[in-house]
Amino acid sequence: MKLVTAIIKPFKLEEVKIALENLGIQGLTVSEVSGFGRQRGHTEVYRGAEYTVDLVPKVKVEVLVGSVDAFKVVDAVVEAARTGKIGDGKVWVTDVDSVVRVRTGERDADAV
Amino acid sequence: MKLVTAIIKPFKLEEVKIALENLGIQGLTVSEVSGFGRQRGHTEVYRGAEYTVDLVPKVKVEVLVGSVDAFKVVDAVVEAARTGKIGDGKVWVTDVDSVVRVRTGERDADAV
Amino acid sequence: MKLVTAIIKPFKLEEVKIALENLGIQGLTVSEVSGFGRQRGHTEVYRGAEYTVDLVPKVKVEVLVGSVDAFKVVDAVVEAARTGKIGDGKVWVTDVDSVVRVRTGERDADAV
Amino acid sequence: MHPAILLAADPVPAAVDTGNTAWILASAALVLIMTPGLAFFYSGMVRAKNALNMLMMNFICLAVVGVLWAIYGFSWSFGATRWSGLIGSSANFYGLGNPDVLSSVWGFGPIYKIGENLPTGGLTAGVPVLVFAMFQLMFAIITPALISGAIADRVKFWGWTIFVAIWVTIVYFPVANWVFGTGWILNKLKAEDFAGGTAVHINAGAAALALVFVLGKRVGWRRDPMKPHNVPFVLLGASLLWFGWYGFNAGSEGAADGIAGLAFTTTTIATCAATLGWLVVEQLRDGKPTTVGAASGAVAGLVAITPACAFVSPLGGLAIGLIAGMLCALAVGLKFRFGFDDALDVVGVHLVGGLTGTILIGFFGFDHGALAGGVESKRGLFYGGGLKLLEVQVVAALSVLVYSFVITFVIGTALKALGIFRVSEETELTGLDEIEHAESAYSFSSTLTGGLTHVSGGAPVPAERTEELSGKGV
Amino acid sequence: MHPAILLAADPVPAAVDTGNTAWILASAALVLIMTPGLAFFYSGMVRAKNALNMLMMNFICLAVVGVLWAIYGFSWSFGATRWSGLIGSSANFYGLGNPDVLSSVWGFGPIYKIGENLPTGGLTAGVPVLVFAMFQLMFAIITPALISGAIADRVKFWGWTIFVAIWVTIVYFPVANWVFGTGWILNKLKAEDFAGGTAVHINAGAAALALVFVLGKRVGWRRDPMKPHNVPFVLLGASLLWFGWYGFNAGSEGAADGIAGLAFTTTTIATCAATLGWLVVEQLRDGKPTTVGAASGAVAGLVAITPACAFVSPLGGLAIGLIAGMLCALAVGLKFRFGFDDALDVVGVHLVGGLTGTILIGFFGFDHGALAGGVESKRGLFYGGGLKLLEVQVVAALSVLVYSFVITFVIGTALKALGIFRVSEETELTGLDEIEHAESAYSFSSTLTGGLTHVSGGAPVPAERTEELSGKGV
Amino acid sequence: MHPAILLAADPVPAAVDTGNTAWILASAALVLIMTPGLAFFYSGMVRAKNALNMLMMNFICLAVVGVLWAIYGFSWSFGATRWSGLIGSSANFYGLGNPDVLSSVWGFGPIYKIGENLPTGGLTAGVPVLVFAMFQLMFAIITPALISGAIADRVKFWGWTIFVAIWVTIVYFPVANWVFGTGWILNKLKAEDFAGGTAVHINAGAAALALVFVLGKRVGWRRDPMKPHNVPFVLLGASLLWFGWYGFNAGSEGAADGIAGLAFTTTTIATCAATLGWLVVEQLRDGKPTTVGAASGAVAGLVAITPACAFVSPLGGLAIGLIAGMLCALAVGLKFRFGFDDALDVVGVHLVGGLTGTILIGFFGFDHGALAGGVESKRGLFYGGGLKLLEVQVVAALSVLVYSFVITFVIGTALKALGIFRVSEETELTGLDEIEHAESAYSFSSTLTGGLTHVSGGAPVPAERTEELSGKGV
Ligand SMILES: Nc1ncnc2c1ncn2[C@@H]1O[C@H](COP(=O)(O)OP(=O)(O)O)[C@@H](O)[C@H]1O
Ligand SMILES: Nc1ncnc2c1ncn2[C@@H]1O[C@H](COP(=O)(O)OP(=O)(O)O)[C@@H](O)[C@H]1O
Ligand SMILES: Nc1ncnc2c1ncn2[C@@H]1O[C@H](COP(=O)(O)OP(=O)(O)O)[C@@H](O)[C@H]1O
Repeated sequence: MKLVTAIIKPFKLEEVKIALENLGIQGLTVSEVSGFGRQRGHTEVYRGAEYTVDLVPKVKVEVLVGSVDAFKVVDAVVEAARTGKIGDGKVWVTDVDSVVRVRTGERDADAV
Repeated sequence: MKLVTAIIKPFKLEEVKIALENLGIQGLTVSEVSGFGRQRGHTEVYRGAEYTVDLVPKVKVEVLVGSVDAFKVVDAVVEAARTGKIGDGKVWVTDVDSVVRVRTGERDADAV
Repeated sequence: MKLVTAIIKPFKLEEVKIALENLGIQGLTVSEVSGFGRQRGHTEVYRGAEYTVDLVPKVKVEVLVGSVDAFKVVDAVVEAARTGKIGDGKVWVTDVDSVVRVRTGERDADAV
Repeated sequence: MHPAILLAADPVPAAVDTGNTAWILASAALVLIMTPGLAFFYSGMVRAKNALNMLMMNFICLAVVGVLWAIYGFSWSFGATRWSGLIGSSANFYGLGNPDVLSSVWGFGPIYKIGENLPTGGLTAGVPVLVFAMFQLMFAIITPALISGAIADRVKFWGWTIFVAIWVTIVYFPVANWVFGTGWILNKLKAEDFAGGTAVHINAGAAALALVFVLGKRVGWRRDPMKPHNVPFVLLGASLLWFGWYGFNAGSEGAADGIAGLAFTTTTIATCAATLGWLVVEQLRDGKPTTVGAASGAVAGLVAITPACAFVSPLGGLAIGLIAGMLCALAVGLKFRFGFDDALDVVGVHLVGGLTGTILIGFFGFDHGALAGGVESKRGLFYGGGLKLLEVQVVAALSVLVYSFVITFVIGTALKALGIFRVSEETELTGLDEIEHAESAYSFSSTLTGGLTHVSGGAPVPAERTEELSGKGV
Repeated sequence: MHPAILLAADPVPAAVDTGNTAWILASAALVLIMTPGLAFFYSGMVRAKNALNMLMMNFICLAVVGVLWAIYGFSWSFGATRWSGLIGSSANFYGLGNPDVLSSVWGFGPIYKIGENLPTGGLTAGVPVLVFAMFQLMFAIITPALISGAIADRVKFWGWTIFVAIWVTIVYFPVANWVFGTGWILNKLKAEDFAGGTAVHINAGAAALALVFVLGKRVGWRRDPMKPHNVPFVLLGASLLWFGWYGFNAGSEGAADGIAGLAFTTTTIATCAATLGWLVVEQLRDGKPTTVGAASGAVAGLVAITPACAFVSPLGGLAIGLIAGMLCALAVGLKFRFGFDDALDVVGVHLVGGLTGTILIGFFGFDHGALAGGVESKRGLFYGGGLKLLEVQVVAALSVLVYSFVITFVIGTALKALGIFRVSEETELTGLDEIEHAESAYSFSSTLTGGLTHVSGGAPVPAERTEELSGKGV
Repeated sequence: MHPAILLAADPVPAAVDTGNTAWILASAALVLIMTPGLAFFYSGMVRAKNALNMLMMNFICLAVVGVLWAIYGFSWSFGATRWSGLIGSSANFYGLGNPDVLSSVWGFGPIYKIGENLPTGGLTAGVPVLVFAMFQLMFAIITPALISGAIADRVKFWGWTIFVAIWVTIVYFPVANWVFGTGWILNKLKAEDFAGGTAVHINAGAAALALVFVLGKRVGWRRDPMKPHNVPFVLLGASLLWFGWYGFNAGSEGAADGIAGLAFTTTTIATCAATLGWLVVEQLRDGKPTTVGAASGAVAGLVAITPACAFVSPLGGLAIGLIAGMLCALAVGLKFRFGFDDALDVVGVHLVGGLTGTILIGFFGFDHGALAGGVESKRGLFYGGGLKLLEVQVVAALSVLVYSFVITFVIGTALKALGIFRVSEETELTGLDEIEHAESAYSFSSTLTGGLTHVSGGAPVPAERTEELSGKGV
């Protein structure tokens, strides 16, 4: 099993969700984060002075993947989240030892 | 060393914390997330129109585990977090290469 | 590739960011968490009654590392985040299978 | 507005009644706070990313209308009648009787004395003209502000500002003249509208409906919940509205007397009953009474009692409030049935509520002042006055409705055609606060850090950053 | 309430005093805003998951009491005395003198004229009855609202609504009659309570204590901090209370004169001193002065000066405020000692503060009006009046305390037995906003998305989802 | 303050004018709400970690100044003149005419009757002294509160409290005497300042500038954005300020008459114009009109019209507002040019705005009251009055500026030297709410849990926890 973690632009969340559902993904966890990559934040003006705000709001999506190919998931997310502009985000995959569904106690592939 | 990650219902946090303390766990990190699994959200009525809200608030608990058996931790969390209703959550385990305690610089098992 | 995760005190974020930039790190993701370790929270007084608040606000910093040595990153973070007081936090390293940059579709080391 | 308050072009000076003046000064301040109240009522109901834009759509009405009122608005609304009751104009009302060097340049007539009063007569004697002008200004401010809720989340800020300036000029000032001033509805038709059911609520509600059609739906309407981001603000706004509405209704008497007391009473009781009515409908329909419902119910009651407040008995007010609260609770569902995106239910509350109150005078009407003078037609159907009053009320309501709808539709269409009215889809998705105002409403987070680049007038933003900017920042 | 304000069953019409009327109209509006102010003061102090329920517990008092007041509340409180000073009733006060078709059906007596005034005499002449009725309504609204803070986080919304309706009927209306109207405390005992230390604060505080016993503790009390979720709202509420309290205290004179000025003055100075007093206690006891403490101190001062405001000197007010601020700061700890869960310290502030103010009149009393008439007993102990006034004050305070506590205990026990008063433990854990009102106070997050299922009246919620609903959603 | 309002040491009793009294009572309440309004205006602009401290810096001004005013402040400000117009003192004003047992101990003179009025004459007759004293107290409260915004985020709470007590005593009370009372600026120099452009705004602005120099910059200034954490609160505050300012300006007439109406009018129109002016500058300079800008523009307009409000025409007010709005929008950038950390732009808005308004009277001045008496020098340059009035205005403005700056600098330096004024860097980083008040403004999160340790007076905090405490907690 794998855990796919994606950092995306907040307004792309809806499209990413739909792309994942089309792949048959049954669950996901979302959180609010902020970050910067090569885009190095943006600038804001306040009271006539200009500031860089280097941490830009992003959304983190985490998806546990069992039977489905993790790379298909990555590709689907990347496609749905892309705008082609800087700040589009990152997706990465890590290995998961085991998963348990709390309600049923099912384990691993069944639990995803 | 392992990292145990649990997505649970917010009002179960207190019980999960107590269960972990009983196992001798010395620390944990909590964050607010939202997600859906098989339960696919809930519905809300606003101004006479009914909506599904597919992302339900959850709490994520992360526990680094060194000497203690990660599976004992998983079991303890699963037991404490269970209500038997949909939306109870997921728990998963990933491998950790190394850990450092910031204050002392201790590493790995000592640092957990 | 590695993922370095650090739980630090909120007001140390700026220094950690600078330390990472000095190492040539090009991106990071930040989120708000709370947690406790050996310090077991703090106390607050409200209306003449004293409470322990066991979950203290912390900041989580996640850094994907490709070419740079993950341990250099860990050391830099630990040094920047240390105050020498309890509650300084934890840093850990996990393995990452693959990384994609959403905007360009570049993979792995190039994507970081 | 009590019919006795008529401003002659050259009012006869009289002694100031300090008590009446004190009440109208206080009332003007009370009505002023209604516009910020409305801003919070509305802003709490939109999503967090548009919270400031909603506040600004209301706040800018203060700024724009205040300036226009001083220059020509008061004269057009309350000057001597012109064109058979369609507009007012009195030279010495322009610039609020400005004793300015400019006045000679502009050719304005004789400067009126500051201490000058409303004409004596009836209950309204002894209030200086400027006090009355300020009280009435607050009505002119809140009326366009009411419209903003219907078209939340999709309008360019400066486009809206221009709309407000045009709209008050060719819709509000004339209609206020008809209903409150020297115009035809008050003086020829002799309809009853004590504090602005037609001029304020039907007027704003009809304009809101027109703009909803002109501007179209928001991205994601019917799909996304678009729930209130800050419900306490909704209730804060409703509370400030209720508070300020005492100036609006009881101040419309123009004096501190028994009729003001009656207006205060019916305003209170109708609002209480409407709140209950709305909550009961919600309980029966949705299974839960909501906070947004309580706030909306209170506003619906305030709207409906506005035209009627001094023309019905306390229990008549109770009935009007109850009916309006229940009717409006049902009416806010209409937009889903008919598919128009009236974002914050301005049509459902102000148009429906305004019509309800204006027309129910035809049933519950019992004008103590007029009855003392033996004017039988001022009794409604339930008090033996027959259908006469009802007819008059319907004509007044529909006249304002149609005029406001048509003219607003034209103004809106023109502004949209010019490309200065509706924002882009990307702006809607990102949020109007960031794109239109370069701000975000809240920064509770401790993880937002950054640094000063330069002070205004310094170096331009580096090119590579500007792309991210247009999507997320500034 | 100044003793001179007595409503005869058939008041003699007199000329309106526009100045006094202006002040009482303004005062009524000021007291109206106190209830939303209280709602924010309380709501900011509860946890985020119950923020709306707390607002609603207060807001519903407006709706319910307003309606009952119009129908019979005013008559019971200010009608001609019945049953040796225990209740009032005047036929023409029912329906607020309703000139309605219904009035003949119900057999009410002669309709009174709207412009009718309070009886001339003393300083209170010239205010129309309806204005006075509205001013007094606001007191009837806020008194039950005060109770709500004690039983925060655990009461069913409709159960509370029913409680309020019963409580004002059999507790507030009679007690108001005793203290402000035609009843025994004002007219036979001749206790001094200018603006409601007994009828409002001791009354609400005693009822709060009774309900705390009836309802029991919240889940997690003493274990969880249950800290305020929005401290700025606490201060906003306290500020609106302070602002509105000028209507409450200085308006209780019934006129705009020197005694109103004295009431305004002592109200201000006592509140300032109480705020300082509370903060000093906090600094000494806890090491830090808090914002919640400053807000609570201000409210404690306002409560304590309420009965005394026109009966003491400015420096007497300063002393009363300082004593009340320090005493109440200590009193809010009592609930931990004695183990009763008075959630937002209604007992600690309103009961203790109300008793403090009412009884301190016995020491600092210096009734300028009465003294002018040579009534020596109106001097307190420190001004050579002996123990006479003190005794009278204690009897008044205890009478209201005991009556309110006992009757409230009975009402509460009955409602609890019917199962409509206390929510389930699951509701408490999830939060009352979601379960009782299907709302959440704030949605700052950009990650809450979803979609429209149907408009009311459409298909029911799919079965598999309803389980999650009852736990988290709806 | 209209020049006719002068308090003789032993005012001649006269009949109460209930209308004027009603308006000044209402005005005093309106000015009271300005201080909480200011608290929200400022608090919304600071970062979330200092939100409560900012509220408290304002709220404590209410408590401290109220108490000092009652004891000696009113006497020093409005008592009979002493030391050639530098201070006031009337024995029977100490303790606000306290009829207390203490008064004989302290040797105060004859006790004045509560119903006693301002001397008849001019437009200000018939308002009881205590009503006037309370109205003026509110000015004494808000003036030091205004200063707090400049030194946000870095001052010890009790140090600030002591500063306020000293500052009102040796700066505000004398300056109020000069400008509003029996002192030299009003009575010898005969400068025009209707409602406090010098005594309030220039005074507070100059003191703010002095303290900014004394205290130095915040950690991270110019590096971190330090953006507003809650912009709706900024607008809420600005709205309450605007609302209350009607009491401030129109109440300063001391009566409900035509001049009050003029003051109300110019206040409104200037504020509207200033809001527009500020937004236009922002649009041209930064490309976007902001909500914080709209709120600041409104305040700038209110500040500038304050001295001029009854001395200019409505269109004169429009001009003053527009100039002030644009000028202050540019002035808030000065701190970056000159490198002083005036956190919330008190200098840029209140000092610059106050100077603008005070000096523009020299151009737009047109004093209707004085002109009626034929006093030619009361016309400004644009109305043929020559440079006379302008000179007088400049002298008044600079006198207050210099006096306030110098004395404040001395007080601030002394407190800083004592180590009780500026917080530690660690406190600044952690946030003043936690360190100074042991609170946090908001707790929206459901993940904050914990448990009761003990009730006050119990066991001390375990040693191993206290370290974390000083960094993060309590
Ligand atoms: N090395 C990294 N480690 C962790 N998160 C990163 C890293 N690089 C980028 N991110 C996350 O991805 C987001 C988008 O990165 P960005 O560099 O803008 O994408 P792009 O490479 O398309 O320019 C950042 O805001 C940050 O949250
Ligand atoms: N595949 C997944 N990947 C990531 N998070 C998941 C996944 N499935 C479920 N979750 C998380 O677990 C929570 C509970 O899932 P749910 O399906 O309701 O549990 P159950 O399986 O007991 O019905 C979700 O809200 C989501 O946050
Ligand atoms: N075992 C753990 N698992 C997950 N997070 C932990 C663990 N131990 C500590 N943490 C995180 O690190 C933070 C600091 O831990 P703490 O014990 O205070 O550090 P120290 O070891 O220096 O005392 C905690 O608030 C928590 O968020």
